[in-house]
Amino acid sequence: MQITKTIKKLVSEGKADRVFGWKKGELGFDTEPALFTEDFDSVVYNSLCGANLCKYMINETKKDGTVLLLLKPCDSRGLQLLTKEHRVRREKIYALGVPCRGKIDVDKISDKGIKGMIDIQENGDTLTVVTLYGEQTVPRQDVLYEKCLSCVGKEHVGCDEVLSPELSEDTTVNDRFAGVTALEEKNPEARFAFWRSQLSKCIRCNACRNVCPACSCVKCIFDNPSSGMDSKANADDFEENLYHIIRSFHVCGRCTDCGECSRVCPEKIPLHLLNRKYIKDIHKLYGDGDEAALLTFTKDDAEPSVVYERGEGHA
Amino acid sequence: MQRIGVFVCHCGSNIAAAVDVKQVAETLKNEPNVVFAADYPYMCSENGQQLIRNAIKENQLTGVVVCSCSPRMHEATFRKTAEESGLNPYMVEIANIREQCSWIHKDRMTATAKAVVLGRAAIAKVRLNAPLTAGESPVVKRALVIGGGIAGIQTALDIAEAGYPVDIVEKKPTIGGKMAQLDKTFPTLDCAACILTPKMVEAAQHENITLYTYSEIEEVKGYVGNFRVKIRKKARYVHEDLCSGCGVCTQKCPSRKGGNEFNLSLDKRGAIYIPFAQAIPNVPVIDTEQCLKFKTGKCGLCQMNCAAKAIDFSQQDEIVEQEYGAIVAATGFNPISLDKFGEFGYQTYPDVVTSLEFERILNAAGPTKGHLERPSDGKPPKTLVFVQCVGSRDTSGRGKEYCSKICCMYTAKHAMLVREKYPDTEVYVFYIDVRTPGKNFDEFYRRAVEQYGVHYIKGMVGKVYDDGAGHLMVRASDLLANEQLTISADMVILAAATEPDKTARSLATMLTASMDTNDFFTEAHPKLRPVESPTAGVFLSGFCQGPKDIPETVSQAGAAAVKVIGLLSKNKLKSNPCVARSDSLVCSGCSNCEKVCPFGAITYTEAEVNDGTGKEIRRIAVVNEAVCHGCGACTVACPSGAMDLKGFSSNQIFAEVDAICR
Amino acid sequence: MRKLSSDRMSELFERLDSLCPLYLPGEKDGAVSFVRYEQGVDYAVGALNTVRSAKDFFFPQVENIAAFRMTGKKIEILENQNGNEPFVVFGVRACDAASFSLLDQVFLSEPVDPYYRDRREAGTVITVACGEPDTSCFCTAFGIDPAEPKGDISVWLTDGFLYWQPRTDKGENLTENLTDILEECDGGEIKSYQDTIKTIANQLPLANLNLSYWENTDEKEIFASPVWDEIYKGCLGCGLCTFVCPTCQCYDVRDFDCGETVRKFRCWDSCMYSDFTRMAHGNPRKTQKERFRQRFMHKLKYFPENNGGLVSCVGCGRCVRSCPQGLNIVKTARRVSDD
Amino acid sequence: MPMNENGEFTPLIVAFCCNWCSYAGADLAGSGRLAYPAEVKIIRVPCSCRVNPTFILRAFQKGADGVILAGCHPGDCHYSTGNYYTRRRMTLLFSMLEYLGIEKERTRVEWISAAEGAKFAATMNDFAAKIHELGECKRLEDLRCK
Amino acid sequence: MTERDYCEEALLLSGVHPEKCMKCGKCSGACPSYDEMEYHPHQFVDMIAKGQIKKLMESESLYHCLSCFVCVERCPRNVMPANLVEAVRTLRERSIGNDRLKPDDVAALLDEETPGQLLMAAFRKYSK
Repeated sequence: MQITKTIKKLVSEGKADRVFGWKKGELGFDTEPALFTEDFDSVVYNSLCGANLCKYMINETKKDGTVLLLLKPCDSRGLQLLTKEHRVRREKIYALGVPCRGKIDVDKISDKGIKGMIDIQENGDTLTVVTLYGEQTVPRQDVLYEKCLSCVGKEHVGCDEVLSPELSEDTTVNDRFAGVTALEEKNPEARFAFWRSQLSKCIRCNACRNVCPACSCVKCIFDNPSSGMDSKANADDFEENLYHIIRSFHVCGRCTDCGECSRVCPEKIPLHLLNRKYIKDIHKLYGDGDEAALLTFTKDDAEPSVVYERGEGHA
Repeated sequence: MQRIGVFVCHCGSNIAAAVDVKQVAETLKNEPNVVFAADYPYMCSENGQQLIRNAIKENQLTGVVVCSCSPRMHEATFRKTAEESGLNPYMVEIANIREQCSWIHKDRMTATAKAVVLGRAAIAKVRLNAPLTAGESPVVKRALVIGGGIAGIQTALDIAEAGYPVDIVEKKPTIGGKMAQLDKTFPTLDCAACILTPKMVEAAQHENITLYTYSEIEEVKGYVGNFRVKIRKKARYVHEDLCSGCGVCTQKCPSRKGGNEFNLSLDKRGAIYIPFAQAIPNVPVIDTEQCLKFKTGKCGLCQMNCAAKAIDFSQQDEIVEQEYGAIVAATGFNPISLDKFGEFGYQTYPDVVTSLEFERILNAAGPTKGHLERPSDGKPPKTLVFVQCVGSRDTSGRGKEYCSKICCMYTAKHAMLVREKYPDTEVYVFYIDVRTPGKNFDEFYRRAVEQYGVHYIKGMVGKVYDDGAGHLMVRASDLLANEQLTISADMVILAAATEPDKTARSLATMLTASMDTNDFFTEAHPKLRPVESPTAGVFLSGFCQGPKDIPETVSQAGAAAVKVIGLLSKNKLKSNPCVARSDSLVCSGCSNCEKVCPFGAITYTEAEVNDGTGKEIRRIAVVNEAVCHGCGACTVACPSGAMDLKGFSSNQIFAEVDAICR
Repeated sequence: MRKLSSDRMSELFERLDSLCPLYLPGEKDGAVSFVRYEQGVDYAVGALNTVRSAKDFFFPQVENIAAFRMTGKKIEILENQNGNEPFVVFGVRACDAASFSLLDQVFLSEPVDPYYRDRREAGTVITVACGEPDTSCFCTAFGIDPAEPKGDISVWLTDGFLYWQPRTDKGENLTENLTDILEECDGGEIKSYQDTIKTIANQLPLANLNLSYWENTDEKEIFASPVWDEIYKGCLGCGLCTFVCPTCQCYDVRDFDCGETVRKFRCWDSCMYSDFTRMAHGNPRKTQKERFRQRFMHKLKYFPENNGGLVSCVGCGRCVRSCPQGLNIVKTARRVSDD
Repeated sequence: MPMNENGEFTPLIVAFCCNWCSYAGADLAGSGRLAYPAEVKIIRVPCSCRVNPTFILRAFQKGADGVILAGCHPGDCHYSTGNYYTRRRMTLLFSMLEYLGIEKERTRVEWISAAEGAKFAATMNDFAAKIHELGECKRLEDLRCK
Repeated sequence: MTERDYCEEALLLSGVHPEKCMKCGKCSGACPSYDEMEYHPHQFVDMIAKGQIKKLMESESLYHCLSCFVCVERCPRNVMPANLVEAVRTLRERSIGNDRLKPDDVAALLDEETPGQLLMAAFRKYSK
């Protein structure tokens, strides 16, 4: 594999002394994030490596030495944010961009009624799923993660080196903001019903928060008893509303739209629709600046009354 | 456990009339942590304060809640009271049950219930109060006065006399301001120049005063006692230190098309000019818009003729940086533009002039050398019509809703001067009201009517028009006679409303000083602190705070100076302890707080932190308490809640919210 | 044994719900969970497991324990115990049914937890055999038979029929109310259905999980294994695995200020959280490695040691499917035992 | 639903006012005896930028029916730029609340200077009237508090 | 209706708040019909404030106001005297009852002095 070759070369050149990447799991198709100090042959990178690894760098760069980090395009934006916010020591990372043609959502394969999965093999645009009951083929595009279907873009940012960028493929089929727009077009009652139904599924497992590259606080207010905001459980319908409203506000203007929050949610709550709403508003009201929207201003910014004036069903 | 005392003030009947104060005290006494509750007619009186002091000592109170008037009124008073009994002054909270309760709610039950809720919120807050100690910062012993009119000059002179260095920044090429343009002053009719120019000279020569004329404020940073100001000295193209003020250059200048600002463009001046004969400094300035050298590259006559070699076309703006302990705003005023008042024909007829223009016409150094000549043909006018309140007291949106204050008196002055020098003229004054509250003011006005025979007509001019034969026709109402008059006038003089100088608004933003909707600077208290801005270290002098005549301006200028002197006489200032603090155990070092801090009060450091999981070197935010103003912008930018505001902590505000929503 | 034609299932549900509230797996916004039955709710027959386990019924995520009302300076305590209304849960899988006996070990041994006890007594559990165990299932590793689920009543859903077998008095009592629609039959008809299940279950990739190393190795040795240093790396420290796990039983007790009253409630807690078992000095397990290790040491070592060898896992596979980063108990158990 | 003795709905309105402008504006309304409903309760903050969205949500959680935030006019902030941040924060937050289906009239930002006592009273009257129209806030309440 | 009621009605119809008037007389100073009017714009404001509307209703001044709105335009306090004149005119027309202007009668009313614009306005308003 070219990645393994590159990793070995970079390590031998002294660019890094260890590697953060993915390795194969217990099942034929699962992968897990892992740190490699040797045995670089067991580094895998394939369409099942959905996890964003950049946040592990917060702890990893507290240690000595340099870590070689494998980054998909969306992950590279996360690392850029963590770097900007001084949450990682960028000089201790060798960021190696790896190409991405969208990642596979195993649940989507199950949803097609395919059971007893043992292995998944990739052949171009088709997947061969090996099951207890024989082999089945699935079009690759059908089972990509939601986040890949409305991808922000396949360009890496801020990497030290990008491997075979030509292998990346644009997997966007949806307008990134289509989901937000569709909700905006509903009336308030329908919107409320939608969110109440979705958010009431929340089990407060915090996976969305813990995976989020923007949620990098040393201590989250929801875990901090002296914050006056701490809470552990969805004690009531309100509680998880509060959690998600505040979390989305805290990452407002900082969210890289990597889609991890929705990917990891066991209850399949479309959490990205919250963050993307902010992104959409920010683009519309304040343009597409580099600075986080809430950390800057202009003297002729829109008044909060725009919310009232734009009327119902605006899009 | 806190031991809280609640003190409910009657404020005479101001609170007690609408709020059952006894019941409020009784109810609040049952709140958890409250160990003492009492009511008293005037809590702010010495006896009331004594009641608080005694209660603190006898009940070992750790927190005090006073249910009274606005904290903006007496928070400081009660903090001091607490301090006198050994309690930390920041353990006091005020529940505003007067302005926000008894004065606006008529129903006694409603008002009492609300007072109880407000009291509970204050109790909830004080439960979480912590003793705070004010930090100290040194005072830079130098003052800045912005504006070189009579207000600025007087303030600067008074400060300088007390021994402190003071700088005057004036945007025009000379100091003197509006007063320098006046002919005589009411009600004494003494010559404005005669009393002003000596002060101008004194200011220029005073060892403690530095003048920055033709200069503007570029940037203000810092805080009371420690302002850092950048002053832009605009290029005059004449070196002040070399120029002898001979004036040869101004005579040699071939360009004569520029309107003479000092005479309100009633006559012309050269491209290089000294604004007026007594200008200080007596150094010319080049108007680059008009100067042939700048426009065409040819000419340079002035430079050739300057014996002192003072003229330098390559001169650049210069930025001076200076530190100050106090800043005085003395930015003055201007007459409003009369563009929206077409009915008076000011834009159409040259013989319709403003009062300030008329002032120049009457002045011996003015465009007509003091002869009363009308602008259109230079003939002496025989009938003059004065119109008062042109744009003043106007709520239609065309003018200003306030009374400009000085017009009644200067119009009487003008009318009198005209009648005295030219007894054969007829002078009419149209007025809505004649306002003369001032020493010798009404006597002055009556003299105009009784002694000088000025025709005062109660009524307003509706229209000024040309009768087709070159005469100005003034149509007006005479309300007392219930008639409509049409007067054929040779000149019409409009008492245009006044407004604060346009530069005041941007200056206020730089100074973080608040302004009212009319762009007058707001005072810290309308009655008790009239020369101070709510922004510490910023003082107000003259018209920029509100319409004033000369004697008022001078006395306010002196008052502002006294406040500045009082501040500069201190070696250290106690700073507001209600500032941000960063919890090093929770801070992630993300820099978001630093980005929103308006004062640059947050820096980052690498520090060893042990949050219970072991020691670690982390990047954490550190607040410079002397620089922090305590706005709290950082607390919201901080997602982890590491940044909090002392005195207004998140938990205190949560407690208030909870108490109100209970 | 009794049976019912499959097309009459909704009739059965109607009847059950008329006796006492009925809960069954249903889909809500793309995720299957136990929902209150009502007309229009479809039984998610194809779903193997709900996202959250059935432990919710006896040990809910949040439970009000008591309230305190403050009047002036007086405090009044309001008890809150309302868990004794009878109810029926339909569609519990063999693994979740097995988890109840694990929870019983915790909550019903002295001192008995009255909230749990009341709910346990009030609830009737109807289990359903897993026709097609899937990739992530490994209940057989713990001696659980997906073809023979426990519970008050067991149900098999074959092509065309629902087979019904009461197992307890509670189950019998409920059945008595339904004899008019459930016709008697002999159990032989489900034999081949059960055989198929067993064949599939034995082929599953995780079914051969072998815990003999864990049983036979000293706890200190496992605790000190260097493997922990490596395998926790991918753990985010979220509580997903603990909240979907049918056997996790840790909780926290907290207060909520409602103004006039303060509610005391308990809610699930997760050993993965940094503020778990927080004491004056903080969490005794300071790093994610220690927290990660605790979870598996507890399930696979400490719990069996205190409960007659009973392993605190039922092989439901929820953690296998849900962990955002692909970590799970099988992976951990195998890596530590170098299997 | 909270009622007064006449059986009319009495909403709970929390007003966060900055110390320098709006709180002073409220004082001026008071000294001018300009009435507004007693259901408006003011919390003083140094600057509108001190108001954390969590405060607003907390108020709704605990049963407030409307939350209004008043600060200095943009450009007049005592701290020079605080209210510019408020403006962005609240614009985005309110847009989000609306997106979640919360009635948008329940939240408001007004710029009220120290000189605008009349505007303060008028704003509070208008806001309270809106909340009266909307009735009790059900979408953000915490059921435990009812 | 009492005279006071008529005043209230006139104020309601016109939306005028006479207490805003600071009695400067600018309305009357600007009025082009001043000499034709028995009562002048400022008097409309003043008299209605004092409850003396009868005299105004009976006065021909009502029909000499050109409705040119210069008084409204010039007023520094937004008092709107012309609106008040218009309201009094309306009240007078209403008090006439159903006896309204008919199209055929218009021609007879035209003369040198009455502005045609006024007649047309009145015709549109009172002929339904």
